[in-house]
Amino acid sequence: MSMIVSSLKNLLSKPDTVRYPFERTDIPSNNRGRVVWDMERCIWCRLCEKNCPTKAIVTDKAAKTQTITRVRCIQCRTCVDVCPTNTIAMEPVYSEPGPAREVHTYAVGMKKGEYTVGLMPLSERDETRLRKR
Amino acid sequence: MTDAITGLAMLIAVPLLIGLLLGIDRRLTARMQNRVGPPLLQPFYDLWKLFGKERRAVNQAQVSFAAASVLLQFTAFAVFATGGDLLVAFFVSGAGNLALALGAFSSRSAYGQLGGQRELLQVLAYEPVLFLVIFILGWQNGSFLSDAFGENLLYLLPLALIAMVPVVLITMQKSPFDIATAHQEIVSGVYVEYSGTYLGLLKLGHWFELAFVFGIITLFFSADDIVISLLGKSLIVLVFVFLAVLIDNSTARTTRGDMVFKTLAFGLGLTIINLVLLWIDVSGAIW
Amino acid sequence: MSAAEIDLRKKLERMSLKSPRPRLIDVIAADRRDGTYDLIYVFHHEGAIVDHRYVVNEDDDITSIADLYAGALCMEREIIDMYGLKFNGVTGGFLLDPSSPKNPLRQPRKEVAKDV
Amino acid sequence: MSRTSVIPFGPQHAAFLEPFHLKLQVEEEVVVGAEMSFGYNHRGMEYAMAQDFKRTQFLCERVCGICSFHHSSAYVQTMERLFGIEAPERAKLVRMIMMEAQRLTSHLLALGHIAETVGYENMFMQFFREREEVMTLVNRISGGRVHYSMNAIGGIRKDVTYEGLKDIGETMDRLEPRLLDLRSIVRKDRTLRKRLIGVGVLSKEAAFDWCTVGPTSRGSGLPHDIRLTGFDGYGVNGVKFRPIYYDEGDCYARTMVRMDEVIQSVDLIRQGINLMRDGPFLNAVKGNPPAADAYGRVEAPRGELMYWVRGKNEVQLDRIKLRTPALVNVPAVSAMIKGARVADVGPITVSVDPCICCTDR
Repeated sequence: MSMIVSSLKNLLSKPDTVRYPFERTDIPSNNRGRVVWDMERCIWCRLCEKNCPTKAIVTDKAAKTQTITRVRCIQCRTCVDVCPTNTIAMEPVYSEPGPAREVHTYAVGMKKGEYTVGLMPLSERDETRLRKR
Repeated sequence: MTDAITGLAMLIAVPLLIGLLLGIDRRLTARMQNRVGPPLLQPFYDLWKLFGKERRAVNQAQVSFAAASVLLQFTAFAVFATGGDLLVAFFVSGAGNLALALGAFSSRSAYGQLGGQRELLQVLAYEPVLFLVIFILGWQNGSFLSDAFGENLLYLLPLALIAMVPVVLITMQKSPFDIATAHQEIVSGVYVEYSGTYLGLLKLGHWFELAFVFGIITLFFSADDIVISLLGKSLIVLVFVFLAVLIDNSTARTTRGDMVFKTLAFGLGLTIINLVLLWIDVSGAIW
Repeated sequence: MSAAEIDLRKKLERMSLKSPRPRLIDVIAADRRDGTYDLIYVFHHEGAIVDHRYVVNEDDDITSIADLYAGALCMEREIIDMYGLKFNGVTGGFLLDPSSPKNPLRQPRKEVAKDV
Repeated sequence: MSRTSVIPFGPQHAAFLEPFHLKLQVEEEVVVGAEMSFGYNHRGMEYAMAQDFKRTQFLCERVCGICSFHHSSAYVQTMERLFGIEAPERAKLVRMIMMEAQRLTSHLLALGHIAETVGYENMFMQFFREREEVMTLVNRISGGRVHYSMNAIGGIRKDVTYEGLKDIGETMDRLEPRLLDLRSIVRKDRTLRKRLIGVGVLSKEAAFDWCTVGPTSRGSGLPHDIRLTGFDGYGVNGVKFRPIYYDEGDCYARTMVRMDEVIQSVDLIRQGINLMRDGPFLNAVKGNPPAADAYGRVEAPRGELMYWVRGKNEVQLDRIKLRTPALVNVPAVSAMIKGARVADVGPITVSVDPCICCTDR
């Protein structure tokens, strides 16, 4: 086959691309995406906090919260795998890039999928700024 | 009087049509590559965006050359559209290309230098062919004035029309002959040191240049009925765009020596054969 | 050139003359934490790894083997950057520039701040 | 007045995907001298990776995005040697399948990239269309397009299901005829051959001298391939494998090596699926790495990738050294580039598939 034939064949066939983001792309259901907690099930074993390779998760047993620093998460699925009670799940989405230095906090009593947005601890933000310089 | 009005209408309408043609070109290219491609009006959006950007130039000379390039190309097309002399239009358009090359040289950037040099080589490659085609058109027609073309020349000069293919490839900056604007080699060469409004100006100049070259192609066909005439002219142009896109999508870029040699051999060869055949049989009976 | 270095050079020359000629994989340096460094020349010879290990001092003038294997040049330059060792006739500046930290892989280094 | 002018290629250049700098001495579009500089992408990986051997498992995937799985396979293989254990056969075969899948993505990227540098946009798009098929496949299997995070020291973290294997097999069936089509185009296309044949010749001797590996050396007639030494699934009985090599040593030979290896990878993936048997997939390790050292090598898409690790009975490692294939392949460009035209600098550089993430680490 030559490229001319291939070009003409492509011209007559349906395009392979989609007009993302106006159209949906198919994301596999097991795509490693955003980490979410179902706080009703958490037994405060802190395994996710201990095993997270980037230390993105902070478990606060007293305040009954799980906090994740989104920019630190590398979506390796370790926390989901170690969780003994299936508290943690991963939503199959592609993570959006962004500069936000935010932490998301999941607390007992919140509805499923709900979280509060906070700022990264000051010490860490300073550290990042120092590193930048 | 009517001539002046049609000329004026052409001056406004044709650049818009060229923009649309480039949109079709991009859409076709995308479909041949199995992509959806941009909206049809993308070239206009691009131009609009460039004109909306900050004005920054490397030096003053560069700005003057950009302005000169767009003005000369516009003049060339205006001469053509208002029924002027084709030879004048040809040389003015050539001067526009020269201004583009000089603008690239003035920036003192290594890529600009290479781009400018390659632009001159392109001029060397396609202008003799274009000149000969214009000459053969004028010779056959008996006049070099663009509004004096009323006769159908297609069956007399088919080889000269085919000789225009590499010329269109070069002016449309299509592979295998997109030497001066080679993105992956010299980072779009002549355009590399331009940005924003001035880049937009150069792009507009390129539209006028295309308008002139496609104008020459439309001279090959003419009919008594104005509708058939216009349809035939647009068809030839569309066929040329389709061919250019197809060739663009099935070849790699050649090198500069190759471009000069192939364009000259192919273009000059065909036009000269056509000329010789005409000369042997002046009555046109064998056609 | 000290006796150890001459030995190194000779051994590597002999190594490079073997038939089939061994392919140089890498030149590895590692800090021994007492001012001396391991210098490991790793070859691929007849389907397996063959390595030659040397201990060099910080200020030794090590002979470059870039004339035996042109590809060794970049490996040596990297060692110069990372450990500050000296190779005859080779300059650093491969990965680091003059404003970068000096010899970043030398040990013992300051304790890395534990992540919170 | 000197006739030589200096043209800076990079650190940012349209033909390069990643930052590195080529200072070309040019006489009328002919290159008479070239100087290379690196380090624009240096992240201190060897330092960072020595901090915690468990976290390194995730960090080593981030050395390079195109051969991430090869990096993690090389790392876990080295650690397995260090701990003195061996991964179960099923894990080895999964690794082999995923490594070949990643070789597909990497080679198709390299092929598309080389088509792009010679101004062949359509061919670039065709290669990337097929690549996308593999990318979505590995996304379905592992959950990530680039970082598979499937490896663990002693095996793999999660088993591939029966449906997953079937999916891989079906995708390969879909892909193969299209890849064969592309190969016949690359073989025949006149303009492409014209641009690549005889350009950037690296002789067999020079290829050896510069210690080149992978398709760069196999394009110069040196048939070495680490897959022959039988690491991971390649050592399993029944996997048939023969290295592909061409003798010419020019850009076209390197391109054809990749083109043939793409077809070969499809075949190896099928062999892997056929050999797959049920069984354990992880021999977990306990404790810290002992104070010893070990080598681990895999054949990454660009060639032999070597890890050397020395432990010290702690969570930290004493030293971890990566010898990436790009570190030896990219400097060899300076041997190919003399006497080339400016127009050929792009194809020559890209034909070794320069991975600057790997070179700089």
